[in-house]
Amino acid sequence: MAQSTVEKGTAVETQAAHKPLRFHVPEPKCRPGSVPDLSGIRLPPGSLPRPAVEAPQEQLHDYAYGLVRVLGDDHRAAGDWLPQLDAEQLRQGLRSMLLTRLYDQRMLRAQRTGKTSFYMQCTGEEAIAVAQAMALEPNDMCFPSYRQQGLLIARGWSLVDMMCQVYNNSGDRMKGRQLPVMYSAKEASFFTISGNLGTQFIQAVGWAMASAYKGDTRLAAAWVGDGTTAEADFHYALTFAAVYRVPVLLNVVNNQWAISSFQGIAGGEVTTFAARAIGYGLPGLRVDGNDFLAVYAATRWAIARARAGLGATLLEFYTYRAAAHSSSDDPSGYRPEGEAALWPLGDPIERLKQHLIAVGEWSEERHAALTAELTETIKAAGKEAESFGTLGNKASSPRTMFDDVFKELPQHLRRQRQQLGY
Amino acid sequence: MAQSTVEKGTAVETQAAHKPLRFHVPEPKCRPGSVPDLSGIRLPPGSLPRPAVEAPQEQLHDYAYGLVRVLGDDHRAAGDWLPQLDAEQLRQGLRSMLLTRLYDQRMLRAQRTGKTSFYMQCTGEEAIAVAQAMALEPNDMCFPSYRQQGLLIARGWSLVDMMCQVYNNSGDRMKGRQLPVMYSAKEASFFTISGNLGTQFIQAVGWAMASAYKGDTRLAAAWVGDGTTAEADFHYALTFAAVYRVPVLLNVVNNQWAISSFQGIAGGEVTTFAARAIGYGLPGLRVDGNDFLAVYAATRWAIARARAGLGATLLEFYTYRAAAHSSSDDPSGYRPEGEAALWPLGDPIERLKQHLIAVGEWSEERHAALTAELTETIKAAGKEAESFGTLGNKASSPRTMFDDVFKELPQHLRRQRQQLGY
Amino acid sequence: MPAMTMIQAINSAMDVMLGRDPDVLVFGEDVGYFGGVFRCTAGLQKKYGHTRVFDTPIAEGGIVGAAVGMGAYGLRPVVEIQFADYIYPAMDQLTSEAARLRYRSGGEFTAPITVRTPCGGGIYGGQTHSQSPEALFTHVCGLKTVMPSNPYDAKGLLIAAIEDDDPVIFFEPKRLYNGPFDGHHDRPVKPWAGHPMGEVPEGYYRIPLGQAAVLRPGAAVTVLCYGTMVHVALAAVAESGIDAEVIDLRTLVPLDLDTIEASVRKTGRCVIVHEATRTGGFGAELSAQVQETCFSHLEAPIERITGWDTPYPLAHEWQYFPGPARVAEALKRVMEF
Amino acid sequence: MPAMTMIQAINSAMDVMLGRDPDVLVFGEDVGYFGGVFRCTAGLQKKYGHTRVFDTPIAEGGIVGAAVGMGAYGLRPVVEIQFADYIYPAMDQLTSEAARLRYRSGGEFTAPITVRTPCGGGIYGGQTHSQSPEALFTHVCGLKTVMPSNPYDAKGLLIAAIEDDDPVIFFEPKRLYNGPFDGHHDRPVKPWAGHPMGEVPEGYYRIPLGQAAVLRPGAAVTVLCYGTMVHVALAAVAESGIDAEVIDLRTLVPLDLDTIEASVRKTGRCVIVHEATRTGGFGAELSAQVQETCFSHLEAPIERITGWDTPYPLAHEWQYFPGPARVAEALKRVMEF
Ligand SMILES: Cc1ncc(C[n+]2csc(CCOP(=O)(O)OP(=O)(O)O)c2C)c(N)n1
Ligand SMILES: Cc1ncc(C[n+]2csc(CCOP(=O)(O)OP(=O)(O)O)c2C)c(N)n1
Ligand SMILES: [Mg+2]
Ligand SMILES: [Mg+2]
Repeated sequence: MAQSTVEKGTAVETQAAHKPLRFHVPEPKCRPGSVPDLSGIRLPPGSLPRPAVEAPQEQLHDYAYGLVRVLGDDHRAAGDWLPQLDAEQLRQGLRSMLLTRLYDQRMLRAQRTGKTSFYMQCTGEEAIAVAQAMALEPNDMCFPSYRQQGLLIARGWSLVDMMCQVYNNSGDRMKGRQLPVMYSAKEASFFTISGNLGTQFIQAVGWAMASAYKGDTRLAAAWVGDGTTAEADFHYALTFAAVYRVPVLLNVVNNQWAISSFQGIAGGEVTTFAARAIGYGLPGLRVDGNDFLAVYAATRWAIARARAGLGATLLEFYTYRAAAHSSSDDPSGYRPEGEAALWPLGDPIERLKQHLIAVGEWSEERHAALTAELTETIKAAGKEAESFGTLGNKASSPRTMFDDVFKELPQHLRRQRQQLGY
Repeated sequence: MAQSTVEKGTAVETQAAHKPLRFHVPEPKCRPGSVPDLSGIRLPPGSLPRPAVEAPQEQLHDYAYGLVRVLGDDHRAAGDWLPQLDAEQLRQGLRSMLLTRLYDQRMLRAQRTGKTSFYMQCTGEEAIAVAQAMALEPNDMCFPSYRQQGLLIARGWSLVDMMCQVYNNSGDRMKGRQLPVMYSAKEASFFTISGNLGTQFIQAVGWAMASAYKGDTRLAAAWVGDGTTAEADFHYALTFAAVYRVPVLLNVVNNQWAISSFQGIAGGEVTTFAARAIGYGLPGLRVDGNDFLAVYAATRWAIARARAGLGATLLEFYTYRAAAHSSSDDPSGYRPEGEAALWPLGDPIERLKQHLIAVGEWSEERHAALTAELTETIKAAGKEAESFGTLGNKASSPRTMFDDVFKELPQHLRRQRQQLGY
Repeated sequence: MPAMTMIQAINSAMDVMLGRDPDVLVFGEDVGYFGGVFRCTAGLQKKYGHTRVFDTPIAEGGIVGAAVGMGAYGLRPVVEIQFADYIYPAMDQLTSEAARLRYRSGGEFTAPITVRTPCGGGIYGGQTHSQSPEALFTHVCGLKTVMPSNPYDAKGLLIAAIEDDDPVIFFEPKRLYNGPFDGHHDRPVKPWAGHPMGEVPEGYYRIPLGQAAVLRPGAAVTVLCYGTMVHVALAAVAESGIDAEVIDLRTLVPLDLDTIEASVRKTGRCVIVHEATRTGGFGAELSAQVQETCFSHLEAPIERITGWDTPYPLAHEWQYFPGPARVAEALKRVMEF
Repeated sequence: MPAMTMIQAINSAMDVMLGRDPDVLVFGEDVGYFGGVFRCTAGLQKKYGHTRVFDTPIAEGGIVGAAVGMGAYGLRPVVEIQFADYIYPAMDQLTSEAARLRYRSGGEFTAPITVRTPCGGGIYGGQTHSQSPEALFTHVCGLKTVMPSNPYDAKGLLIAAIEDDDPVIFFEPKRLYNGPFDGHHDRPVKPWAGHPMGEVPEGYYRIPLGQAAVLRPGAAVTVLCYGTMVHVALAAVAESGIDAEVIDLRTLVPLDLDTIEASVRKTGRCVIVHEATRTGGFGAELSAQVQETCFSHLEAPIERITGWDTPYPLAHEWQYFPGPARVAEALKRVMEF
């Protein structure tokens, strides 16, 4: 057997001289019981000037640490990010955000009353999906996470169709297979949502490569949460997007929490998520996610860049998950009550509403009327959706369980279906 | 069945207006047949000043795009990166680098003559492993790729033991299980090399967390190639290292090639690999990998930082894979002959040799004598190693095939071993 | 002895090991302050500190990769993968690394890690919160695979897994977390309290890996099952009135073939039950081994009752789930063969 | 008809499909300019341009993830995983995504992708260049799994795989790339030239997925095999002089059970051969199904001859490899039972 020996090392210092090593486990500033305090959140003063669409990414590093804002605390829109949106379009955005929130409220109630097994709200994050849907073309392909229902609503997708999926009823085009809120709507250019976090990020890059390969004009856009940035698919997406200069928008919705883990556990304690882009040679912008106008403006910039053949942009939308992670979650177990109310960037619906009022394009009365109207819309949709059934009553036939595993039903699945009696 | 409808989108532009999209596939400047030309490689003028060990990472971004250099074209060592290494230590480094190269040459010949099935050289990259081994403590834990044999040699590990592994003979402590060059030497704090690229990167982070948890003083260091940075484990490693402020050195050996793919395919066309660090809030330094003194100095800086409780550093060593990827590879199929000779950063052994000569600490005669001596050393080791057998003759008993799958041999493996007749 | 749910028993196993062995660490997504989405690590961070029990980034491959590195150092990390459906990103670190370190290094480096993960359906989890992927691991040499069916076994087996010097994948049937579920989803749920296997000692004890348990001796037919299906099988046997011998495998690899062989040689009949999809499920390996070792004793074909070869659909999970009725029919078929 | 090696036949299949269908793209590590480490894509980038045939970053999960996105768009990407041993980082995209898109979206989105990857040992590749992980994919519903044994089938099956609207994992036994290897490693290597299955048409043809081939009719015993083991089995049959019926499965999922069943009902005996590790290998599923469908016809236990439950060791690969001698012994055992 070969003998092995290790010489004394040649390093200058000797091991004895060294202090014991340690590592650090990030902890949020406050936990239940303590008074909520978000004063730790440093917001850069004003936002940086809107760069030229063709600005080289090396010159954009500061944007990953800044915060694109348009709406001021005085509810006025200012700065050169100010997008060209007329009052009608802003009211359209307000309408879609409000509809999204009311929809969430009704669906959560439906879950509480047993009409569905599960639900996830996007409360406080409505501006992101809605403004981005308006900034994108209707047929640009969206690869969302489970918190972008606002995309479907802003694109005018059928609420009844969405509710049927949530109820897993006979009207559910997914035949009751998927967890509620895991929508799929190809007609609305909305990709089937995966229960596996992050997988859609690299898929969106592949889709956009395909679109570019075909000389198509449709962009792809994808969304992940702050926590999901740690998954491999995030790294794959940024790598492929940078290497092949792919026309895709890569969005990180930093809502401060990943179930019970604050964003520091994903790396947000030491830097921003927009900064990830720098390492790949991509532009990264951090954006006030509760500022409808800022979300729209930053998205338009990234779209223009992609359409100009300059490739992908990483957008971090800085926001706060105002509600529970899901209907199965109770945040009082890990964060102080009332933290949401302290969020320094406010509520996206309230801010756009106040802006429209400030510029004389909206009023409390009109808002109340709109709320009433949309509540009715949802009620009507709810009634229609429930006519297709709710959880546990009127589902698709169990026979459908064996469909769509493959395009054609193979022999072994036919036999299994027979064993089940269908 | 629920009806679904899509409203006309509200985006300002209309799809018709858009130009067809495209994507880009990186290509190296020259391919076989064309005259090699590395003029494209931009080397920053001088290197940036050595930052304080405790400098905040936000202030170090430039170092990811610069190039730490100590040895000038005049073979003189200058600048404030100049490490404290006396002539004896430099000669020690020269010796280890030369031994590594001669070892590679002999093992490649052994492969050509059928004594082993496979071999991988690190020609042109010797300075990285050797200088880093000297900068680290002998018991700091190394998680190498297959191209850091210089670590073992610089640590004085038995050449016979290494050769026995390459020959998969009866002296092979891995019992002939592993591909040649996939060494394991716990006694030399050298982790078992994996055939699966990149897996060791996050393992090194976990190991360093364990060391820190125990209040131990041993650091971990890991190596991957430029191509391997695209794997998930690279992303996991940087994420965990940043989040938990882990005392680990993360090294990327950018030798310009990943088998037949130039570094642009891994993302090197748009930025540096050191820049990946910025996205995670880690310091990243780009270093002249063929400058023994620069490699040593940059490594010492990262070590001091880790020992000071400031966490991980990503080091990109800029070098060139002068030889074939492996004994199974023929680079003439994808890169022009003679490209290596044009490498603007020269050869690490030649450069350290010339430096020592320039400062009057070395001579051609002594170099020739050293070469002769080391050639003898290797020859002797070769003879001893071959006495344990070579490929196909004198291997461990096939009975050992069933050992070490589990700590204890389970019943089903005992039965299988019996079926084989052992 | 205190009555514990399976969650409390699993929590107790980690509590005991954290207390006994300073080299045991517990981490994973949401396992720290919050104590895990299923509460299996509740209270442990508070008790042992946040460098021993902590939250991780959402990166299953990173969690296992870091654990492998810690194991190589000499620690015994116990990691949680929040749902077995999310273990795939860790497949490379488990298959190429944890399962291979000892072998490829000639015994120099090992990965004494435990990977806990909830599996199985019946909670309206849909196709990504219901999977039972154990067969993807039983095929990987170098990994041990365990799936308990009750609180007492869960604690004893988890302690044995943590103390084991090889990597162990520890599947926790989530439908059993709070009660012994027999597959009759339309009947009131039963708690572990009052169930004999819900009696769990406070302190340290272990159940060796690789030993099956004969839960019901019988002469007519052998039923091989594990996890949730143990309770389904017992219900089916009770309802069919067939004198079946019910064997809870508990550990899939290494398999307790002796117990299986002895039983089938006695009964001459065998029904295998698992919740995972059929094709290439662990039932196939069981069927093959029983057939190889008991061929001359078999009086009827070995039957497999399993989940269908489809994803686990939310709305139809009870048509997917191999319940007592399907098992009872199989028992009758093999008896009447 | 021209004689082709398996490499040339695989190259020809991609060449034909790139020529016929503008939606076919080919990419992977080193597949572009260089043409692949095994040369399977040689010349294709030059012929079809670098936006149709290109190199990728070293990220198997990224390669498959991008392919899934392209498939959802409507393309038919054909990706190469350089060695099957390196497919694990892509496990999540294959299992949770490619295999699930059609199902979870109610047929709205599909993943018509083909994943080519060389498998098997016998080339001194050691434990990370020799694996046969097919059983990890045959257990995943929604994936089709193919493994050809010769150039003619390889081309016809690969074309069928590319045209298939579901994801296909296409395993290429690398030991067969250049010749019909029968397991006698100590004898001179045979080339495909001169072998009937080495005769490969230049143009388009397909061999439907899901159809096995009876390569040698026989009455005494049925041998089920695929990939390299087909040639090993044929050699063992020739040397043992036993009148065995040798069936090359070609496609593992969907399985051609009818052909298998008909044969075993006729012979009453069955030997299964694969190179992959034994426990939970595809042979277990085959054994279970044969036993379930042919129980009353079986005159001897079904035997499995496989790789051992260890990693594939370099120095001992011929003791690991299930060669003709081991297969012949099994044939004798089942005949003498
Ligand atoms: C691969 C994978 N791992 C874990 C989970 C369980 N899980 C579901 S949501 C979630 C938190 C995600 O947080 P974030 O990415 O910040 O998105 P958010 O919920 O805040 O919108 C986790 C861990 C999962 N669905 N998939
Ligand atoms: C996971 C995995 N994928 C692919 C391979 C095949 N492979 C071996 S080396 C190599 C190239 C690595 O290039 P790089 O990281 O730059 O390291 P270098 O060889 O240049 O030192 C590839 C693709 C592998 N070993 N493991
Ligand atoms: Mg979040
Ligand atoms: Mg390289």
